[in-house]
Amino acid sequence: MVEVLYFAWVRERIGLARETVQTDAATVADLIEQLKARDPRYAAAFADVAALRVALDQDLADFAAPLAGVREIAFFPPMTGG
Amino acid sequence: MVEVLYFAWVRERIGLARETVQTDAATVADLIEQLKARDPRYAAAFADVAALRVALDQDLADFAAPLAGVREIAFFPPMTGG
Amino acid sequence: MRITLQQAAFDPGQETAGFGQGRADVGAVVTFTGLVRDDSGKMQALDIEHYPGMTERAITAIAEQAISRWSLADCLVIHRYGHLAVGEPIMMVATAARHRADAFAAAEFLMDYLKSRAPFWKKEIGPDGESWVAAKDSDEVALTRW
Amino acid sequence: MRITLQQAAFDPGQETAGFGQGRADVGAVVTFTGLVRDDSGKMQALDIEHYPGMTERAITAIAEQAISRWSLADCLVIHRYGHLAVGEPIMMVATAARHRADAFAAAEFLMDYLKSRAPFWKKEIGPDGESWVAAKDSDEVALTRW
Repeated sequence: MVEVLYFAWVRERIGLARETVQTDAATVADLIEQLKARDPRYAAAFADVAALRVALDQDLADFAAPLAGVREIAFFPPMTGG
Repeated sequence: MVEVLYFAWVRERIGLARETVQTDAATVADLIEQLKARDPRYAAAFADVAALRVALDQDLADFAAPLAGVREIAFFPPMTGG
Repeated sequence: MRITLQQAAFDPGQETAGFGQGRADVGAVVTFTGLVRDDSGKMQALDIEHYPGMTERAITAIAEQAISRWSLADCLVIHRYGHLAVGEPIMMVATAARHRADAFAAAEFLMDYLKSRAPFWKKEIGPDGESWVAAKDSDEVALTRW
Repeated sequence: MRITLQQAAFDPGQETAGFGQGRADVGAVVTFTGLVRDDSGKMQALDIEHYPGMTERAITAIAEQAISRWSLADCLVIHRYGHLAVGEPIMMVATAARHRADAFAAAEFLMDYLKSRAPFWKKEIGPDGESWVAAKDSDEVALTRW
Protein backbone atom coordinates (compact mmCIF):
# COMPACT_ATOMS: atom_id res chain seq x y z
CA MET A 1 0.00 0.00 0.00
CA VAL A 2 1.49 3.31 -1.04
CA GLU A 3 0.12 6.82 -1.16
CA VAL A 4 0.40 8.18 -4.70
CA LEU A 5 0.23 11.96 -5.21
CA TYR A 6 -0.27 13.88 -8.45
CA PHE A 7 0.51 17.54 -9.05
CA ALA A 8 -0.15 20.19 -11.72
CA TRP A 9 -1.27 18.78 -15.07
CA VAL A 10 -0.67 15.20 -13.94
CA ARG A 11 -3.29 15.79 -11.25
CA GLU A 12 -5.62 17.40 -13.77
CA ARG A 13 -5.31 14.61 -16.34
CA ILE A 14 -5.89 11.85 -13.79
CA GLY A 15 -8.58 13.84 -12.01
CA LEU A 16 -7.19 13.03 -8.57
CA ALA A 17 -4.76 14.76 -6.18
CA ARG A 18 -3.90 11.57 -4.27
CA GLU A 19 -4.95 7.97 -3.82
CA THR A 20 -3.89 4.85 -1.95
CA VAL A 21 -2.61 2.19 -4.32
CA GLN A 22 -2.20 -1.53 -3.66
CA THR A 23 0.79 -2.58 -5.73
CA ASP A 24 3.53 -5.19 -6.03
CA ALA A 25 5.54 -3.05 -8.47
CA ALA A 26 9.28 -3.36 -7.87
CA THR A 27 10.23 0.00 -9.37
CA VAL A 28 8.70 3.34 -10.27
CA ALA A 29 8.67 2.29 -13.95
CA ASP A 30 6.74 -0.88 -13.06
CA LEU A 31 4.18 1.14 -11.11
CA ILE A 32 3.73 3.50 -14.06
CA GLU A 33 2.97 0.52 -16.33
CA GLN A 34 0.38 -0.76 -13.86
CA LEU A 35 -1.26 2.67 -13.59
CA LYS A 36 -1.31 3.17 -17.39
CA ALA A 37 -3.15 -0.13 -17.75
CA ARG A 38 -5.93 1.08 -15.43
CA ASP A 39 -7.73 3.52 -17.71
CA PRO A 40 -7.20 6.16 -20.44
CA ARG A 41 -6.78 9.04 -17.98
CA TYR A 42 -3.69 7.38 -16.47
CA ALA A 43 -2.47 6.40 -19.96
CA ALA A 44 -2.74 10.09 -20.98
CA ALA A 45 -1.00 11.36 -17.85
CA PHE A 46 1.91 8.92 -18.22
CA ALA A 47 2.12 8.95 -22.03
CA ASP A 48 5.44 10.81 -22.05
CA VAL A 49 7.52 9.90 -19.01
CA ALA A 50 10.32 12.18 -20.20
CA ALA A 51 7.95 15.05 -19.28
CA LEU A 52 7.51 13.70 -15.75
CA ARG A 53 9.43 13.75 -12.49
CA VAL A 54 8.98 11.47 -9.50
CA ALA A 55 9.64 11.85 -5.78
CA LEU A 56 9.85 8.93 -3.34
CA ASP A 57 9.06 9.89 0.25
CA GLN A 58 9.57 13.52 -0.77
CA ASP A 59 13.01 13.13 -2.36
CA LEU A 60 13.52 13.32 -6.12
CA ALA A 61 14.24 9.90 -7.62
CA ASP A 62 14.47 8.27 -11.02
CA PHE A 63 12.16 5.81 -12.72
CA ALA A 64 14.42 2.83 -12.11
CA ALA A 65 14.33 3.41 -8.32
CA PRO A 66 13.02 0.48 -6.23
CA LEU A 67 9.77 0.92 -4.30
CA ALA A 68 10.60 -1.35 -1.36
CA GLY A 69 9.85 0.49 1.87
CA VAL A 70 8.51 3.59 0.11
CA ARG A 71 5.34 5.05 1.62
CA GLU A 72 4.70 8.12 -0.57
CA ILE A 73 5.20 8.45 -4.32
CA ALA A 74 4.55 11.71 -6.17
CA PHE A 75 4.35 12.32 -9.92
CA PHE A 76 4.57 15.80 -11.39
CA PRO A 77 5.92 17.84 -14.33
CA PRO A 78 9.33 19.56 -14.14
CA MET A 79 9.19 22.14 -11.36
CA THR A 80 8.77 25.87 -12.04
CA GLY A 81 9.58 27.58 -8.77
CA GLY A 82 11.30 30.86 -8.10
CA MET B 1 45.94 78.48 -14.25
CA VAL B 2 44.49 75.16 -13.16
CA GLU B 3 42.80 73.98 -10.00
CA VAL B 4 44.67 71.00 -8.57
CA LEU B 5 42.85 68.75 -6.08
CA TYR B 6 44.31 66.09 -3.79
CA PHE B 7 42.43 63.28 -2.09
CA ALA B 8 43.03 60.66 0.60
CA TRP B 9 46.72 60.10 1.46
CA VAL B 10 47.85 62.35 -1.41
CA ARG B 11 46.00 65.21 0.34
CA GLU B 12 47.49 64.21 3.70
CA ARG B 13 51.08 64.03 2.39
CA ILE B 14 50.87 67.37 0.61
CA GLY B 15 48.90 68.96 3.42
CA LEU B 16 46.43 70.61 1.06
CA ALA B 17 43.02 69.63 -0.34
CA ARG B 18 43.27 71.98 -3.33
CA GLU B 19 45.31 74.81 -4.77
CA THR B 20 45.48 76.99 -7.87
CA VAL B 21 48.61 76.28 -9.89
CA GLN B 22 50.26 78.44 -12.55
CA THR B 23 51.80 76.01 -15.01
CA ASP B 24 52.98 75.62 -18.59
CA ALA B 25 53.11 71.81 -18.30
CA ALA B 26 52.02 70.08 -21.49
CA THR B 27 50.96 66.81 -19.89
CA VAL B 28 50.02 65.38 -16.51
CA ALA B 29 53.48 63.79 -16.26
CA ASP B 30 55.10 67.20 -16.84
CA LEU B 31 52.96 68.79 -14.13
CA ILE B 32 53.93 66.03 -11.69
CA GLU B 33 57.64 66.77 -12.34
CA GLN B 34 57.07 70.48 -11.68
CA LEU B 35 55.16 69.73 -8.44
CA LYS B 36 57.82 67.28 -7.20
CA ALA B 37 60.47 69.97 -7.66
CA ARG B 38 58.58 72.31 -5.35
CA ASP B 39 59.28 70.73 -1.98
CA PRO B 40 59.68 67.36 -0.18
CA ARG B 41 55.97 67.00 0.61
CA TYR B 42 55.15 66.93 -3.09
CA ALA B 43 58.13 64.69 -3.80
CA ALA B 44 56.79 62.25 -1.17
CA ALA B 45 53.23 62.34 -2.50
CA PHE B 46 54.33 61.72 -6.10
CA ALA B 47 57.20 59.33 -5.33
CA ASP B 48 55.39 56.31 -6.80
CA VAL B 49 53.13 57.37 -9.64
CA ALA B 50 52.05 53.74 -10.20
CA ALA B 51 50.15 54.13 -6.89
CA LEU B 52 48.34 57.23 -8.19
CA ARG B 53 45.36 57.97 -10.38
CA VAL B 54 44.52 61.24 -12.11
CA ALA B 55 41.27 62.84 -13.28
CA LEU B 56 41.08 65.74 -15.74
CA ASP B 57 37.91 67.81 -15.41
CA GLN B 58 36.43 64.90 -13.39
CA ASP B 59 37.13 62.14 -15.90
CA LEU B 60 39.82 59.52 -15.30
CA ALA B 61 42.85 60.08 -17.53
CA ASP B 62 46.39 58.81 -17.87
CA PHE B 63 49.68 60.51 -17.13
CA ALA B 64 50.45 61.15 -20.80
CA ALA B 65 47.21 63.13 -21.28
CA PRO B 66 47.65 66.74 -22.50
CA LEU B 67 46.60 69.56 -20.18
CA ALA B 68 45.50 72.03 -22.88
CA GLY B 69 42.05 73.38 -21.97
CA VAL B 70 41.89 71.46 -18.69
CA ARG B 71 40.59 73.48 -15.72
CA GLU B 72 40.58 70.90 -12.92
CA ILE B 73 43.16 68.20 -12.19
CA ALA B 74 42.78 65.73 -9.34
CA PHE B 75 45.36 63.30 -7.93
CA PHE B 76 44.37 60.40 -5.70
CA PRO B 77 45.11 56.76 -4.84
CA PRO B 78 43.19 53.91 -6.49
CA MET B 79 39.55 54.22 -5.49
CA THR B 80 37.94 52.05 -2.82
CA GLY B 81 34.23 52.57 -3.24
CA GLY B 82 31.36 50.17 -2.77
CA MET C 1 18.42 30.78 8.41
CA ARG C 2 14.72 31.44 7.90
CA ILE C 3 12.49 29.62 5.40
CA THR C 4 8.91 30.76 5.02
CA LEU C 5 6.26 29.22 2.81
CA GLN C 6 3.08 31.26 2.73
CA GLN C 7 -0.04 32.12 0.80
CA ALA C 8 -0.16 35.74 1.97
CA ALA C 9 1.54 38.64 0.22
CA PHE C 10 4.79 39.93 1.69
CA ASP C 11 6.86 43.10 1.54
CA PRO C 12 10.47 42.40 0.49
CA GLY C 13 11.70 45.56 2.23
CA GLN C 14 10.07 44.69 5.55
CA GLU C 15 11.18 41.07 5.38
CA THR C 16 14.82 42.08 5.04
CA ALA C 17 14.75 44.90 7.60
CA GLY C 18 17.92 44.51 9.61
CA PHE C 19 18.93 41.34 7.69
CA GLY C 20 22.70 40.85 8.07
CA GLN C 21 23.09 44.25 9.73
CA GLY C 22 24.77 45.27 12.96
CA ARG C 23 27.29 42.41 12.75
CA ALA C 24 31.02 42.98 12.44
CA ASP C 25 31.55 39.96 10.16
CA VAL C 26 29.06 40.80 7.39
CA GLY C 27 30.17 43.07 4.56
CA ALA C 28 27.67 42.09 1.87
CA VAL C 29 23.94 41.42 1.66
CA VAL C 30 22.26 40.37 -1.58
CA THR C 31 18.50 40.01 -2.08
CA PHE C 32 16.57 38.67 -5.03
CA THR C 33 12.83 39.19 -5.44
CA GLY C 34 10.82 37.38 -8.11
CA LEU C 35 7.68 39.17 -9.29
CA VAL C 36 4.67 38.08 -11.37
CA ARG C 37 5.49 39.21 -14.91
CA ASP C 38 3.02 39.45 -17.77
CA ASP C 39 4.66 39.20 -21.17
CA SER C 40 1.39 38.75 -23.10
CA GLY C 41 -0.34 41.78 -21.63
CA LYS C 42 -3.38 39.57 -21.01
CA MET C 43 -2.51 37.63 -17.91
CA GLN C 44 -4.99 38.00 -15.08
CA ALA C 45 -3.24 36.05 -12.36
CA LEU C 46 -0.72 33.35 -11.52
CA ASP C 47 -1.71 30.25 -9.55
CA ILE C 48 1.10 28.47 -7.76
CA GLU C 49 0.66 24.86 -6.64
CA HIS C 50 3.17 23.16 -4.36
CA TYR C 51 3.83 19.86 -2.58
CA PRO C 52 3.29 20.45 1.15
CA GLY C 53 5.98 18.71 3.15
CA MET C 54 8.39 18.16 0.30
CA THR C 55 8.54 21.90 -0.43
CA GLU C 56 9.91 22.74 3.02
CA ARG C 57 12.34 19.78 2.87
CA ALA C 58 13.64 20.74 -0.57
CA ILE C 59 14.09 24.44 0.26
CA THR C 60 15.82 23.62 3.56
CA ALA C 61 18.25 21.26 1.81
CA ILE C 62 19.05 23.88 -0.86
CA ALA C 63 19.57 26.62 1.76
CA GLU C 64 21.80 24.41 3.92
CA GLN C 65 23.92 23.61 0.88
CA ALA C 66 24.32 27.35 0.13
CA ILE C 67 25.22 28.17 3.75
CA SER C 68 27.98 25.55 3.96
CA ARG C 69 29.36 26.18 0.49
CA TRP C 70 29.72 29.97 0.88
CA SER C 71 30.04 30.29 4.70
CA LEU C 72 26.96 32.50 4.82
CA ALA C 73 26.31 34.44 8.02
CA ASP C 74 22.59 34.32 7.26
CA CYS C 75 20.17 33.12 4.61
CA LEU C 76 16.46 33.80 4.00
CA VAL C 77 13.98 32.18 1.61
CA ILE C 78 10.33 33.22 1.30
CA HIS C 79 8.08 31.56 -1.30
CA ARG C 80 4.37 32.06 -1.87
CA TYR C 81 1.77 29.67 -3.24
CA GLY C 82 -1.87 30.19 -4.26
CA HIS C 83 -3.35 33.03 -6.27
CA LEU C 84 -1.07 35.98 -7.19
CA ALA C 85 -1.75 39.17 -9.15
CA VAL C 86 0.54 40.62 -11.85
CA GLY C 87 3.32 42.70 -10.30
CA GLU C 88 3.19 40.99 -6.90
CA PRO C 89 6.29 39.45 -5.30
CA ILE C 90 6.29 35.65 -5.69
CA MET C 91 9.36 34.85 -3.66
CA MET C 92 12.61 36.21 -2.38
CA VAL C 93 16.01 35.07 -1.20
CA ALA C 94 18.56 37.00 0.84
CA THR C 95 22.16 36.11 1.66
CA ALA C 96 24.66 37.72 4.06
CA ALA C 97 28.39 37.06 3.72
CA ARG C 98 31.77 38.56 4.42
CA HIS C 99 32.47 39.42 0.77
CA ARG C 100 30.24 40.38 -2.16
CA ALA C 101 31.31 37.53 -4.45
CA ASP C 102 30.02 34.94 -1.96
CA ALA C 103 26.75 36.76 -1.29
CA PHE C 104 26.07 37.07 -5.03
CA ALA C 105 27.06 33.48 -5.87
CA ALA C 106 24.97 32.02 -3.04
CA ALA C 107 21.89 34.06 -4.05
CA GLU C 108 22.21 32.93 -7.69
CA PHE C 109 22.72 29.32 -6.58
CA LEU C 110 19.59 29.49 -4.42
CA MET C 111 17.57 30.92 -7.32
CA ASP C 112 18.79 28.35 -9.84
CA TYR C 113 17.93 25.48 -7.50
CA LEU C 114 14.59 26.88 -6.34
CA LYS C 115 13.60 27.28 -10.02
CA SER C 116 14.12 23.62 -10.92
CA ARG C 117 14.38 21.61 -7.71
CA ALA C 118 11.71 22.99 -5.38
CA PRO C 119 8.25 21.47 -6.01
CA PHE C 120 6.28 24.46 -7.26
CA TRP C 121 4.21 24.62 -10.43
CA LYS C 122 2.93 27.83 -11.99
CA LYS C 123 -0.26 28.24 -13.99
CA GLU C 124 -1.12 31.42 -15.87
CA ILE C 125 -4.73 32.54 -15.78
CA GLY C 126 -5.84 34.61 -18.78
CA PRO C 127 -9.05 35.64 -20.53
CA ASP C 128 -8.78 32.67 -22.90
CA GLY C 129 -8.19 30.09 -20.19
CA GLU C 130 -5.40 28.65 -18.12
CA SER C 131 -2.03 27.18 -19.00
CA TRP C 132 0.77 25.55 -17.03
CA VAL C 133 4.10 27.33 -17.32
CA ALA C 134 6.61 24.99 -18.98
CA ALA C 135 10.03 24.51 -17.39
CA LYS C 136 12.75 26.13 -19.48
CA ASP C 137 15.74 24.17 -20.76
CA SER C 138 17.89 27.16 -19.81
CA ASP C 139 16.89 26.74 -16.15
CA GLU C 140 18.08 23.13 -16.21
CA VAL C 141 21.31 24.19 -17.93
CA ALA C 142 21.86 26.87 -15.25
CA LEU C 143 22.32 24.12 -12.63
CA THR C 144 25.38 22.74 -14.40
CA ARG C 145 27.45 25.79 -13.42
CA TRP C 146 27.44 24.92 -9.71
CA MET D 1 17.08 55.69 -12.19
CA ARG D 2 17.92 57.24 -8.83
CA ILE D 3 21.39 58.09 -7.60
CA THR D 4 21.81 59.37 -4.07
CA LEU D 5 25.02 60.48 -2.42
CA GLN D 6 24.57 61.22 1.27
CA GLN D 7 26.25 61.50 4.63
CA ALA D 8 23.22 60.30 6.59
CA ALA D 9 22.45 56.67 7.41
CA PHE D 10 19.82 54.89 5.31
CA ASP D 11 17.59 51.83 5.63
CA PRO D 12 18.03 49.44 2.67
CA GLY D 13 14.52 48.02 3.17
CA GLN D 14 12.85 51.42 3.12
CA GLU D 15 14.90 52.62 0.17
CA THR D 16 13.76 49.71 -1.96
CA ALA D 17 10.11 49.72 -0.83
CA GLY D 18 8.10 49.24 -3.98
CA PHE D 19 11.23 49.23 -6.17
CA GLY D 20 10.40 47.48 -9.47
CA GLN D 21 7.01 46.38 -8.16
CA GLY D 22 3.52 46.74 -9.62
CA ARG D 23 4.87 46.66 -13.20
CA ALA D 24 3.94 43.93 -15.67
CA ASP D 25 7.38 43.92 -17.32
CA VAL D 26 9.55 43.31 -14.24
CA GLY D 27 10.14 39.74 -13.08
CA ALA D 28 13.34 40.17 -11.12
CA VAL D 29 14.73 42.64 -8.57
CA VAL D 30 18.23 42.30 -7.12
CA THR D 31 19.65 44.43 -4.31
CA PHE D 32 23.16 44.56 -2.92
CA THR D 33 24.00 46.28 0.36
CA GLY D 34 27.58 46.88 1.46
CA LEU D 35 28.13 47.09 5.23
CA VAL D 36 31.04 48.26 7.39
CA ARG D 37 32.91 45.06 8.26
CA ASP D 38 35.52 44.71 10.97
CA ASP D 39 37.97 41.87 10.37
CA SER D 40 40.44 42.94 13.08
CA GLY D 41 37.88 43.19 15.87
CA LYS D 42 39.41 46.56 16.76
CA MET D 43 37.94 48.95 14.18
CA GLN D 44 36.10 51.89 15.67
CA ALA D 45 34.76 53.51 12.53
CA LEU D 46 35.17 53.95 8.81
CA ASP D 47 35.72 57.38 7.26
CA ILE D 48 34.77 57.74 3.61
CA GLU D 49 36.15 60.61 1.56
CA HIS D 50 34.85 61.38 -1.92
CA TYR D 51 35.31 63.84 -4.81
CA PRO D 52 32.19 66.05 -4.91
CA GLY D 53 31.11 66.57 -8.49
CA MET D 54 33.10 63.72 -10.00
CA THR D 55 31.40 61.18 -7.72
CA GLU D 56 27.93 61.95 -9.09
CA ARG D 57 29.27 62.02 -12.68
CA ALA D 58 31.05 58.69 -12.32
CA ILE D 59 28.12 56.89 -10.67
CA THR D 60 25.68 58.25 -13.26
CA ALA D 61 27.89 57.06 -16.12
CA ILE D 62 28.22 53.57 -14.56
CA ALA D 63 24.45 53.32 -13.96
CA GLU D 64 23.61 54.46 -17.51
CA GLN D 65 25.96 51.83 -18.89
CA ALA D 66 24.22 49.13 -16.81
CA ILE D 67 20.75 50.27 -17.88
CA SER D 68 21.54 50.18 -21.60
CA ARG D 69 23.53 46.97 -21.48
CA TRP D 70 20.89 44.91 -19.61
CA SER D 71 17.70 46.81 -20.56
CA LEU D 72 16.95 47.52 -16.91
CA ALA D 73 13.48 48.76 -16.02
CA ASP D 74 14.95 50.59 -13.04
CA CYS D 75 18.23 51.14 -11.26
CA LEU D 76 19.13 52.62 -7.86
CA VAL D 77 22.48 53.56 -6.34
CA ILE D 78 22.91 54.99 -2.82
CA HIS D 79 26.39 55.70 -1.46
CA ARG D 80 27.37 57.31 1.82
CA TYR D 81 30.41 59.34 2.74
CA GLY D 82 31.70 60.64 6.08
CA HIS D 83 31.89 58.80 9.39
CA LEU D 84 30.34 55.30 9.59
CA ALA D 85 30.11 52.81 12.48
CA VAL D 86 30.82 49.06 12.20
CA GLY D 87 27.75 47.19 10.91
CA GLU D 88 26.19 50.21 9.19
CA PRO D 89 25.18 50.14 5.52
CA ILE D 90 27.76 51.95 3.38
CA MET D 91 25.98 51.78 0.05
CA MET D 92 23.46 49.85 -1.97
CA VAL D 93 22.48 49.14 -5.54
CA ALA D 94 19.18 47.76 -6.84
CA THR D 95 18.29 46.57 -10.33
CA ALA D 96 14.93 45.63 -11.88
CA ALA D 97 14.76 43.57 -15.06
CA ARG D 98 12.57 41.13 -16.94
CA HIS D 99 14.73 38.10 -16.12
CA ARG D 100 16.90 37.16 -13.14
CA ALA D 101 20.13 36.72 -15.12
CA ASP D 102 20.04 40.37 -16.24
CA ALA D 103 19.16 41.73 -12.79
CA PHE D 104 22.03 39.76 -11.20
CA ALA D 105 24.58 40.62 -13.88
CA ALA D 106 23.72 44.34 -13.80
CA ALA D 107 23.98 44.47 -10.00
CA GLU D 108 27.39 42.75 -10.05
CA PHE D 109 28.58 45.04 -12.83
CA LEU D 110 27.50 48.10 -10.82
CA MET D 111 29.33 46.82 -7.75
CA ASP D 112 32.53 45.99 -9.61
CA TYR D 113 32.63 49.45 -11.19
CA LEU D 114 31.64 51.35 -8.05
CA LYS D 115 34.46 49.57 -6.18
CA SER D 116 37.22 50.72 -8.53
CA ARG D 117 35.88 53.56 -10.67
CA ALA D 118 33.85 55.80 -8.36
CA PRO D 119 36.01 58.30 -6.44
CA PHE D 120 35.63 57.11 -2.86
CA TRP D 121 38.45 56.42 -0.42
CA LYS D 122 38.00 54.50 2.82
CA LYS D 123 40.01 55.01 5.98
CA GLU D 124 39.77 52.68 8.96
CA ILE D 125 39.85 54.28 12.40
CA GLY D 126 41.16 52.05 15.20
CA PRO D 127 42.61 52.37 18.70
CA ASP D 128 46.16 52.43 17.28
CA GLY D 129 45.51 55.06 14.65
CA GLU D 130 44.12 55.44 11.18
CA SER D 131 44.92 53.67 7.92
CA TRP D 132 43.75 54.06 4.35
CA VAL D 133 42.18 50.92 2.88
CA ALA D 134 44.30 49.73 -0.05
CA ALA D 135 42.60 48.90 -3.34
CA LYS D 136 42.65 45.15 -3.99
CA ASP D 137 44.15 43.69 -7.15
CA SER D 138 41.17 41.32 -7.26
CA ASP D 139 38.81 44.30 -7.61
CA GLU D 140 40.73 45.53 -10.64
CA VAL D 141 40.71 42.01 -12.12
CA ALA D 142 36.92 41.80 -11.57
CA LEU D 143 36.43 44.56 -14.16
CA THR D 144 37.93 42.45 -16.92
CA ARG D 145 34.92 40.14 -16.97
CA TRP D 146 32.58 42.82 -18.33
